[in-house]
Amino acid sequence: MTLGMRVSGGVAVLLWVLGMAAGLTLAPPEEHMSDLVRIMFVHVPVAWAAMATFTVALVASVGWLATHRWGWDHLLDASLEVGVLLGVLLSVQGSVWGYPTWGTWWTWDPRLTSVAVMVLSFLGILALRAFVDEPEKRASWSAAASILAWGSVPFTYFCVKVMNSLHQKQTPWGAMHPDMLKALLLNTATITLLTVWMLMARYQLARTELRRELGT
Amino acid sequence: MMGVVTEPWPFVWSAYGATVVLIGGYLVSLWVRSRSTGGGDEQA
Amino acid sequence: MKEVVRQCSLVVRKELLHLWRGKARLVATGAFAFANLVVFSFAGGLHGEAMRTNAAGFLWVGILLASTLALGESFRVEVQNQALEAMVLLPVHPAAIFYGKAIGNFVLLSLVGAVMVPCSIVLFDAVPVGGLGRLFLTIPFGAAAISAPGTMHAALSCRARSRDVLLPLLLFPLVVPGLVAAVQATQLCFLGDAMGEYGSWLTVLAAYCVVQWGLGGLLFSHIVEE
Amino acid sequence: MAPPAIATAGAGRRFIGRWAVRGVTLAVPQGAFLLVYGPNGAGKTTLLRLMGSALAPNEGTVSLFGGEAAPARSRVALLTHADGHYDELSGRENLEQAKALGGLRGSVDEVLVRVGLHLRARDPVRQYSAGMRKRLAFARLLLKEPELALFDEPYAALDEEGHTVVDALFQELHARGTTVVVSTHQVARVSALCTHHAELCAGQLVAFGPGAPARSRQGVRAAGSLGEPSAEGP
Repeated sequence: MTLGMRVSGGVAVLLWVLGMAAGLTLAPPEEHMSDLVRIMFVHVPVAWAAMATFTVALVASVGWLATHRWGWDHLLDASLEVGVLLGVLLSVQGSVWGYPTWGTWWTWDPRLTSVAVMVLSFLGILALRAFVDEPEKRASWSAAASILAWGSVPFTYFCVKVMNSLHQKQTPWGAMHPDMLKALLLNTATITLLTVWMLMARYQLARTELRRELGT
Repeated sequence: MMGVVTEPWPFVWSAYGATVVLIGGYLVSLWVRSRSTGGGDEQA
Repeated sequence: MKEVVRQCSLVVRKELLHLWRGKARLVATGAFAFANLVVFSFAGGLHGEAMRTNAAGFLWVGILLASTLALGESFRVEVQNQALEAMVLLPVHPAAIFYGKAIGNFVLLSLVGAVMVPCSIVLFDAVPVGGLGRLFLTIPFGAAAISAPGTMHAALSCRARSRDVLLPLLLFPLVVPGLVAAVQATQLCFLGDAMGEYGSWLTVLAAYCVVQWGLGGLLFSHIVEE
Repeated sequence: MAPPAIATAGAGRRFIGRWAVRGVTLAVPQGAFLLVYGPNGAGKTTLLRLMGSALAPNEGTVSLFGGEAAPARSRVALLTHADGHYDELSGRENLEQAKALGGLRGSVDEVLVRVGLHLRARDPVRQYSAGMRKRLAFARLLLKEPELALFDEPYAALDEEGHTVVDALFQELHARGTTVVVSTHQVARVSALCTHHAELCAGQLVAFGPGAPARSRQGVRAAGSLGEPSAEGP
């Protein structure tokens, strides 16, 4: 990994940790919601980052199918892996959030299940990539599968939107305590920055691996 | 107080902990994999 | 465009000929679906009212599990002697091949689904209060929701390694939105549709089918080209 | 001057990290009879599949009749070891399906007689022997009446009588002006007819020119390296 990447990585991680620290300490607990709301400071940014990453996978898939340039395939490889990571994290956070509110670690709440379905769809594509040896076939097939699987992203967003409006006493963004809003925006920025860095690092890894595979 | 459980902090910590563990673990795996494929000092 | 439709109808004719010629495959798929229902009926440890509420879910999961059998088989035939490549070189439009095979699988799954309806009525003693006609109307919609993505992923996984693992792994998460709509609609047929939601669930299911059948046609050429 | 039936410029095809064929540049005029020969694993099958647009090149270009390879598929027929039949259907049904799907000009009965399968046309293909499956593949190719016909190991799995059928068929295709490309180890059977020859070794085109291959060079190269043949591309 180049020096530039290492330094930028360190900065991104540092900011990310600071953001979380802010989420844990600075923002005052809301009067009728307990400190539990602090989970939101990591949950919402990760949700946004995961869906954005899967959308990058969609763009990369269309890019590869249109131009057959390897850069798109590397981006697809990176965004699938980072997306699944964020998706798994999202599910874990969701169930941790769920326990105090519903008394169970997992329940048929559309938000939880739709995230799990989204993650499983793209996890399947990672498995597909592992089981196909031909680089061109692997790229085209996983691109086609990613385009099909992307449908789960709006489906998840729709479930979250509908369910939040039904259950959550979540205060709309405006009325939220300014400190809480600041903490949330800070965390969103740092998680997004970290996600972009992870995508770049994984992109370079994919490029190196393909060079080794093709022996060029 | 909402929800079943009164003491929220263990859950806040476990959510943050899970975040650090998963993302941290992935960062380490990226680091290890980039070193093992000889990408260590290759100027990209 | 007319050429694609002509070729597609010929592929469908071949699929149905294969279906008829290989009746054993149809019976095996049906038997497998029925076996699923039987297992659900006692594995669930439910009875009476609880069984009826889950009847729709069991029915569709049974059909979905059986569909992997049929979908895998429909492409084993193509990949075995590289008949798929022979068709592409004939030349046949990839979209015609996709829609032909997807319609073939759709017919098979609809047949299996139709046979499973009376079975589930008996096994789960779920008398369709919401109307038998509606129940039989939901079956083809659900079969269409499974056959399009199923045909796509069967074409992919049949040529990758360990294809038996890959097809369900790729197909099941993808089919969830369509399946949820199908199960909800079917449940209304079984338990009665007080608030008249059947129409809205059916439109969700239809929308899902339109997206899958449309995307499949567009993407299939990228899967068959070497 | 009619464009060459096949024109490749630096064509190459890679399977994962290994180049099965690389840097092949040749031009085959229409109506020619090209003999492709070389040791196992030389890339003959891959080259023929490139010419038949079954494979897209990773490097360079392959153009048929002066244009892109894929659009010319209706004028090209490729016979490879994978025969593309449906085992459950009968010989006749396989041909009728191909004829209807591709809008092919030939007559099913006539081609069945030509390849000597008219007595077994009703039986499902899964009961056919390897030789009969090969004959059915020939029948499908004839049905298409292609302008360019590519044969990969046409004599493989055929009996003596089958060989004579293939020889007669090559005569007729060549006489009719069809461009024929044959990849075979039985060079003697075809060298009388061939107007061009191409020798492949380890993915490289080592010889290409008019006329039959020079007897001496062709014999030595083929028998030379009996080392473990590198795995031929799929």
